Amino acid sequence: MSVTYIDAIREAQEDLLREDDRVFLYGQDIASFGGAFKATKGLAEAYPNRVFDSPISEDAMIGLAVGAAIEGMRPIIEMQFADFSSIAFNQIVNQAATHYYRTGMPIPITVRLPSGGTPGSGPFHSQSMEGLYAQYPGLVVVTPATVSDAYHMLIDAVKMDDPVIYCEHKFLYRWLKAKSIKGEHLPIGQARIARPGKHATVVTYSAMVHEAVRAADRLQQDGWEIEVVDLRSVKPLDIDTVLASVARTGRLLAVGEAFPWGGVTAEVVSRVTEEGFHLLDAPPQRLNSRDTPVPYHPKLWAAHRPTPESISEALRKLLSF
Amino acid sequence: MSVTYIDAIREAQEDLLREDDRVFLYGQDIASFGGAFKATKGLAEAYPNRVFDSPISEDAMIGLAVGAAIEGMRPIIEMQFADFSSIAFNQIVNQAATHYYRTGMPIPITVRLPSGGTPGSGPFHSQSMEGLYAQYPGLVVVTPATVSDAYHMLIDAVKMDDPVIYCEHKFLYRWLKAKSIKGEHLPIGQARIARPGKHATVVTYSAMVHEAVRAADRLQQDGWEIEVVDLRSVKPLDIDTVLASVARTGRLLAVGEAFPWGGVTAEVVSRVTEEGFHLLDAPPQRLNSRDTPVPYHPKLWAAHRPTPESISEALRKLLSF
Amino acid sequence: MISLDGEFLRSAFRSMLKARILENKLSSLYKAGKIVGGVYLGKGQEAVSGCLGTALIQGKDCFAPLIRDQAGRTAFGEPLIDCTRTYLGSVEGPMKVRDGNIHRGRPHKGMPAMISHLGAQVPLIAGMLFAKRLKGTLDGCVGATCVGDGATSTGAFHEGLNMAAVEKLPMVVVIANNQFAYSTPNNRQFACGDLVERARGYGVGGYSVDGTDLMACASVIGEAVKQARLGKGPQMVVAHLLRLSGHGEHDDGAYVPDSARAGYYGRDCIEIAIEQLVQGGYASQAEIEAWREEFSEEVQRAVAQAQQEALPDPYLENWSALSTTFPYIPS
Amino acid sequence: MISLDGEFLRSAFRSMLKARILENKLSSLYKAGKIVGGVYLGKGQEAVSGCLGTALIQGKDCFAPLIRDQAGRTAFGEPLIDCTRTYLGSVEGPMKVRDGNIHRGRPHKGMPAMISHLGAQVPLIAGMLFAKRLKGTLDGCVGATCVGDGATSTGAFHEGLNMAAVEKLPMVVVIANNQFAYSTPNNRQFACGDLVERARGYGVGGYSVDGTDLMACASVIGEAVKQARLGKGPQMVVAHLLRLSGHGEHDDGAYVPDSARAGYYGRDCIEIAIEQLVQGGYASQAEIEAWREEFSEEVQRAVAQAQQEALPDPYLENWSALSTTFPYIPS
Ligand SMILES: Cc1ncc(C[n+]2csc(CCOP(=O)(O)OP(=O)(O)O)c2C)c(N)n1
Ligand SMILES: Cc1ncc(C[n+]2csc(CCOP(=O)(O)OP(=O)(O)O)c2C)c(N)n1
Ligand SMILES: [Mg+2]
Ligand SMILES: [Mg+2]
Repeated sequence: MSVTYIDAIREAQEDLLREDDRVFLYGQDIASFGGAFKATKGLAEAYPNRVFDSPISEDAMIGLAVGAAIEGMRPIIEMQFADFSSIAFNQIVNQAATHYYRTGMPIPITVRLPSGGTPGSGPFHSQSMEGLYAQYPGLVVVTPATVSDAYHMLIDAVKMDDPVIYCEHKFLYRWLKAKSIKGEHLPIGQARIARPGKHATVVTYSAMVHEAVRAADRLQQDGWEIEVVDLRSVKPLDIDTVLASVARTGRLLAVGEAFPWGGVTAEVVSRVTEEGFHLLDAPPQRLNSRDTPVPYHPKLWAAHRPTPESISEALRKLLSF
Repeated sequence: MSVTYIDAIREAQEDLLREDDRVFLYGQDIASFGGAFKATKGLAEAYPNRVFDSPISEDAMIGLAVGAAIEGMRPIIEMQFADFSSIAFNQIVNQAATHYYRTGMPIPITVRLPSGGTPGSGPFHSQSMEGLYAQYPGLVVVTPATVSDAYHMLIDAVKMDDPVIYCEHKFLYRWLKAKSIKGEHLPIGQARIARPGKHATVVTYSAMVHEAVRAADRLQQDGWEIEVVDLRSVKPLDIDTVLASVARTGRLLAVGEAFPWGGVTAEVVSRVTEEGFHLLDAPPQRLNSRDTPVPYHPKLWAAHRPTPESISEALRKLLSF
Repeated sequence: MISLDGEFLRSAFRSMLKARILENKLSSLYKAGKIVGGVYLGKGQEAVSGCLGTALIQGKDCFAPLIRDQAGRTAFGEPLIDCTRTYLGSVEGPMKVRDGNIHRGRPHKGMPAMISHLGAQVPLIAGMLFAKRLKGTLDGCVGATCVGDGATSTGAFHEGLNMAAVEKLPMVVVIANNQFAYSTPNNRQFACGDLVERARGYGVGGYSVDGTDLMACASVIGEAVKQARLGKGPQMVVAHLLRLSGHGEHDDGAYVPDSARAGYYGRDCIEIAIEQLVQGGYASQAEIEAWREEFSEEVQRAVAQAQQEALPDPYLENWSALSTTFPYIPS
Repeated sequence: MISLDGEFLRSAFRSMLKARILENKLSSLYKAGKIVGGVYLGKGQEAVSGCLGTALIQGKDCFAPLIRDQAGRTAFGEPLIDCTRTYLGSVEGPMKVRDGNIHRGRPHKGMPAMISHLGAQVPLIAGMLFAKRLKGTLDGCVGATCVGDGATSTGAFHEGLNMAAVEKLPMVVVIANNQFAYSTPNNRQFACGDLVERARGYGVGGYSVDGTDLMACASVIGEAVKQARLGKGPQMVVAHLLRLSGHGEHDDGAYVPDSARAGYYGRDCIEIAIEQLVQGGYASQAEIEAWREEFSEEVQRAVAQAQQEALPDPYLENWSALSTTFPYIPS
């Protein structure tokens, strides 16, 4: 028996609904239909007054969630695709994110963003928006890469008093399997060594953790031992774990699926060079997607985002310094 | 006789209206009232069918502009404050920015964002959003710091076939004066040495150029010669000029007024370390605003953003390595 | 329509008068350079706002005021000192001067602190009511918010009101159509006759009222609140009036044509209210004069108190936008 | 109401039939695994879409189709090959397969390429018309777009329609109320009776029509387009019908209750149209059969052609989201 990443997301929501009366789910097509990706399948039947179909009003969905949070609830909002959260951008960054600093009252909402590319999804169903939300003060941004992180980080996100942007990767939904859902439970704010190594460090998160591990496997055939750090949350960013890894390897490649300007990889490289310059034996490198919208056709898409091939290539270049 | 930064913005728009029939202005309170900051004063009288008051509909303002651009016009959209462009976020990043890549037809719109902090403006009238828009492919993001850049870059932005996010700093509006509006005309995409030096490089843009120059002046009293690079446009980012400066000085401090996670300073530091690691004699540093909403009270505000004091302090630390 | 209740009228009027006196003081302080940032007044809108605040039940209902709701805030129980502290920079204020002027609130007391983005409070109030339903405390509750004519053009207003209608929430939205949004007149803002014509399309109750007339406001807004309280779903009230100040105190409102100022809606709701109260025997001139004095002193005290309190100290400021510390281990 | 014009009905029907035949083919191709990504069909909505497209003037008007507008696209002159190339991955397609399925367009021919975000095309069409006015070419032009019942809940729809009304633009918005937004039924989407009740609040013309009835659609949509063309400002048409496919071909639409399928709007507009055409003497069965054959062949050819064309090559792709090169020196 194996369970998938999406099973973990579904189960976390079920456990939250069962254990905490303050939790409710609001989103498009999430009630009887169970959601575009079936992340809430069966939950409306089990909790009929706690799971709601929303009108197509992303801005109001977040506005409603913040209002409910003020009244003590812990809403989970499902965006149908991360890309549509652009409509809710104002409520997220200006209403939810500023509330604690402005009023002293934290806003415990969790916004689920089905993120990242899959073949044939195109420019508006493929975006990775973690680096945008992380720029705003007042938000926690998590990016689970494993089945047990998908579970535990969703549970912890909802328990947390602050607003959490929970970026779940669509590619991992059914592709990523594990023996059980509730594996290792690390706290939010702590990164994880996904694969130990000693010659270079890849810092990444979400689906790219798996691509990086595959790249590392390839390089191992040539005797290179690559360490892969899974950030788990991109804000806060666990720089200590990253620096400790770079201290061991002397080399850094930051990999992300988002667009190349700014974002997580720039933050990682900047933090490491600011705080751990002396640890570096070679110029730190970045690998992101290309600086165009995410193309629709699978052949273009595969060349738009980092792959085991392009990560391996970047690593070989890094190792050759 | 002296002219101000806002005079330059006004005059650029007047010149554009006069010289190009395709130009029109659309925004809240910009017609007979002349705009919240008077950037369009008198223009509706001179061009009565080319300057329009908009309903309070930021999303539709950009939607309308993109449609008009498809039909060959060159709209300039004034957001009343940059912060309200959060409402137009979707139309900017998904409609305008993707159009050229998707269809082959560029969208020549210019979005004017009155940006940055001023005393007493608070969390929603102070934001610096250049680093957000720069993350999306398909946008040019400019950040003029001088009177003549305010003029020429607005002219060039409107002439350019692609969408331009024109971030004008509210603090500079009336504070920044020059002898004439049409000084040096550098192309968009080329950075400028705002102040030459040899011991360290400050890379910055917009209002922070002036704070950095003041910091550099202070350090000069102790014999330090600090070079200040004004990026002028943050996307594209003229890495060649930055690298050439770092090659001369060996030290880099990137300064920005935006929130500290990611953004322009992270992109600058990452690009420099990726491409010019060997040029650096000390760990590159960043200085941004604090990671909270921009506080309302002037005393808090002054401690929230970088100042000549905090820039000097960061430079001294950098020079001590 | 509800029958006019003397106590209601007197309470509403007291909030109107107190707000006017406070705002006149804020205006002088602004002109004297004692306030940094903008000052936004509700002059001319007190009857609308005061009646709404008075119709709400403190400690039970919720209310998201907007920029011209000093009267409603006062009626809903916001102490004057919250206002003066916020405008005058006292760290004792509800927002610790991290936010200013009309952006203050007491969310735990049912009065959220507005963000600037117009329309954004509409879904927020809907959410507060939605939560009360889930908690089982919604019965007999109302949630109210005010917007201007300009704010009706926002997507947030539309999405929020439609969502409240779908959820059948007891929400009252008062649209103060003061004919201008900053400098922009109604004809550049919407193309229907009366904004109340929108109510039917949302499936909500609709009312149109003379916003300069206390009696009319008391009756119509009272009725709207009552219908919401009875579970009849969202109610939209459109109040017609004129903004009697500039957009903010930095603005002289020169773009408002003399004809509008001299027209019917140019009249001052406070003066009308005094006439109505006296003529209807609800209050005497002497009583009103006594209130005026009482409130002037109260305002004086609130200003003096705020002025003697500490300004913020950036070195003591807790520069944290999150309440959580990391790594986060749930308790 | 306009008098029914045989040529109009025949043209509209031909676009409906061609769209249906094409979409049936797309559905088979999807099921055979030949298409990557989603397939979204307009089954049941052809009368509405086809009449709109037919009422527009190619080369003069503009039209922003949405996800169920194959018939309108065809009527407005989009070649079938644009569709098959886009779905089948040919680089010769209008979007060079950088974007897919229903996201295609020919903006320079007055047909913008939709983004996914619902409602976003409403202000865009307004902008195209606004530009035409500024250029002096607006006279007698119309701009049209379609949205679903779900899209009416977006802020973009509201802001865009209101702006078009303020600007008095000749825009026609057709709302195809197919009773569901993906799986979400009308009662979770809006709370009014008929969405046409919204027209008055925007100050625009309003029409309600049976979307399964070609004659009714021709007459009502024709009239709306005519009014817009005459300069009467925006017009809103609400067409009532049922989506006869799943949301996309990945979806079996099991949530649509049998009663809806068996109900009045469950009827197929193509069948109704054939009856109407034949009974009204506008076309004979034989003619219709001939069209069916003609279109089937045309579809076959468009599919075959697209299938033999090159797939995209990432090494030849111009990975640039900007047309400008830097440093930028204006010419
Ligand atoms: C989304 C948004 N856009 C622009 C502004 C800037 N702004 C503040 S108040 C105002 C006018 C508001 O007009 P109205 O809603 O009629 O309220 P009134 O000031 O007349 O009471 C504007 C444009 C804003 N606060 N929010
Ligand atoms: C802003 C936005 N939110 C969510 C979606 C995802 N989505 C695509 S189609 C759809 C349902 C649309 O329903 P409706 O407008 O009624 O059109 P129909 O599919 O019924 O023709 C949804 C929710 C989207 N495209 N845009
Ligand atoms: Mg107003
Ligand atoms: Mg629908």
